[in-house]
Amino acid sequence: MSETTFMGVERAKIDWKPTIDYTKCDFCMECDKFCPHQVFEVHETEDIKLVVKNPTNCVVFCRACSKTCGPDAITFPDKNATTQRIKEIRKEMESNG
Amino acid sequence: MSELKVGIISCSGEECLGGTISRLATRKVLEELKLVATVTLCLPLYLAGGVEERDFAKVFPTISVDGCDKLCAKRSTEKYSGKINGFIDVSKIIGNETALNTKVIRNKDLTDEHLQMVDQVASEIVKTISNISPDSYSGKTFGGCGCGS
Amino acid sequence: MYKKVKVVPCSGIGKVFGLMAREAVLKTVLELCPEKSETVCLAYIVTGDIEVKEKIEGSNCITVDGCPKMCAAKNVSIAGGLVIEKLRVIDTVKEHKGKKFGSPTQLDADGEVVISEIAAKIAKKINELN
Amino acid sequence: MVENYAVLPCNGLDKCAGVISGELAIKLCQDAKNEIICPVFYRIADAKYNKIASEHPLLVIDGCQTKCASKLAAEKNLKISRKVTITEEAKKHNIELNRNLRLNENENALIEIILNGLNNDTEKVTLLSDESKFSSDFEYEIFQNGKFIFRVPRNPEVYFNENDCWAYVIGNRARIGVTDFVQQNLSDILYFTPPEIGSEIDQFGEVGEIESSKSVFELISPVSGKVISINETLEQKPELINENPYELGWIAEIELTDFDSDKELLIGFDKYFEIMKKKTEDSNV
Repeated sequence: MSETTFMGVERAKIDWKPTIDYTKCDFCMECDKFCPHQVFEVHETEDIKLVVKNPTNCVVFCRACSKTCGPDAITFPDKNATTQRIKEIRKEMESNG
Repeated sequence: MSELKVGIISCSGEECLGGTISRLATRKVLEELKLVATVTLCLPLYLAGGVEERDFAKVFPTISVDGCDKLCAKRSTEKYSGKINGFIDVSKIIGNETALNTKVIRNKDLTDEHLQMVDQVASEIVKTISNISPDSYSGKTFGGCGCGS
Repeated sequence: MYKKVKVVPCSGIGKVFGLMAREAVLKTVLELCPEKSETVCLAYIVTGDIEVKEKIEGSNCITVDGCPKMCAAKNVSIAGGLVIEKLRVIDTVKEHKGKKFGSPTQLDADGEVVISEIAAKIAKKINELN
Repeated sequence: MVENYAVLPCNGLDKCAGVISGELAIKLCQDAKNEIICPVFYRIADAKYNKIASEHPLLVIDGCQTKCASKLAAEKNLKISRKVTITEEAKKHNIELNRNLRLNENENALIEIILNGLNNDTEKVTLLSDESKFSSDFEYEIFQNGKFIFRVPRNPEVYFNENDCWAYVIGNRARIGVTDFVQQNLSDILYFTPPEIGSEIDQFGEVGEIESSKSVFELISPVSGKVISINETLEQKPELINENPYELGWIAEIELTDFDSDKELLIGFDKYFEIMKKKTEDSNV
């Protein structure tokens, strides 16, 4: 159910997704339980039990999953940089007609 | 048919066993059987004037499920939303004596026997839904809200 | 003859809070105060049938609503009941942040904890009356 | 507490009471979050203080019965929310003011008494949100999914981001909140964590949190600016967000810093209505 665009920009062009720091992650899976958009995927039988499976499902500017993370293992890109980037892409789109 | 929705309005009465069975059977249809897109309408909210519940029952086919022959859910649905498209009287299915048993049971104390009654009533609800005439659906879309869809 | 206090839950079917109201009331009238209280079907109250009217009119009533829409409280007072206490499940739920209480069909262990607290509040009110 | 007021003292320099008014104003602005208006500079520089005065309730401090500060406020068409007259206060508390212009024990004591009085009076402090400014006669467009009703206000002053938050913009202020999509998804909202008053928020920064037994939703601010007020009623009655997230259920008010730029990444009714509809169909609330 991912939205294909965000603010008129193709979602795939926007770098916004959680990044898991595996040196901190304890695989409690709280983030996965929280996120309704199936951004994460659980691999029970593997060493790395949690991966960011669908980065483009992640709602741009949403950071809510990181709040559920006890060990603080989830980070997001810089919001202002992302905002700027979206504006730039929109300008490019405009000038390309 | 996936677009079609049916409302179920159940009595949930607390004074006798029939209410408990109605409620559980309705939830069962909604949660487990999922044969059609069913929507449970909240009877108390419906009675208190909830616009969402009343409008739904006016637009979509709706059936009632009552625990005893007082048929409170059926009567109130007819009163506020017009005709209903089917009704179930649980006391007719599990027997008057059982349904009117005033020794109401809390959910945690339900026995296998009770759960069988729930199954029986749930399949009756499904049967009632499948008997709804296709005409009841015609023209029943949410175009009337002015949104232009 | 002493008239039993009527304890009326909303029993809303769409959310766990409705089931919690219902279970808290059943616990009160079946286990905690069977001598002093009884429940009445909300849907029956609304029909306005003479039998139920006689039961409710002028009687002390305690309503237990799942959500802030207060369906039970509204309907009981319209029917002429003297609502001496309006309880809301969510008020007790708020004291249990982050817990899961179950579904509209079945309560979890934490749901049972909360309904016991609500039942205790109802019972306290009933016992204060006499 | 007296907070978020614009404080206009007479600041008269030739009478003790005038000097006290100046000192009281300085105290109010140094120790609490109030903004001072210099009466002298106001006469020649409207722009600077008109902005402050339009955004804050006004506290006027007159030294004596000539009431120069009140007159100045009237001249500038300002609505006075609270008023203090130093000579009246002195009389009320039986304090005799000295004749020279230096503040001594008596004068300082009077300042403390007045400050305490102002700070203990909580009644008018919440006057920060100018209700009349944000009228709530929205015209809604509605759609239904199952039995659930979703509304979106049509008013052109209401902007949305794609994170389901709205901003109702009047002048350099915005009221913000969540849309029906959020409240229907969360169901009964039980907790409200407001943003901190005075905090600076970036566009798309977090601006509070609401929580039901189903989930938590972090508000993503449609606009950048400073939080100047929150909807305190929600702390007791978060269910107002379920009742109507656009009117009684508003979350906070923001003093805008760069709305022209924010606007580039906001959408109006037409677009948001379509987006919300699609989201609703996808998520099957």
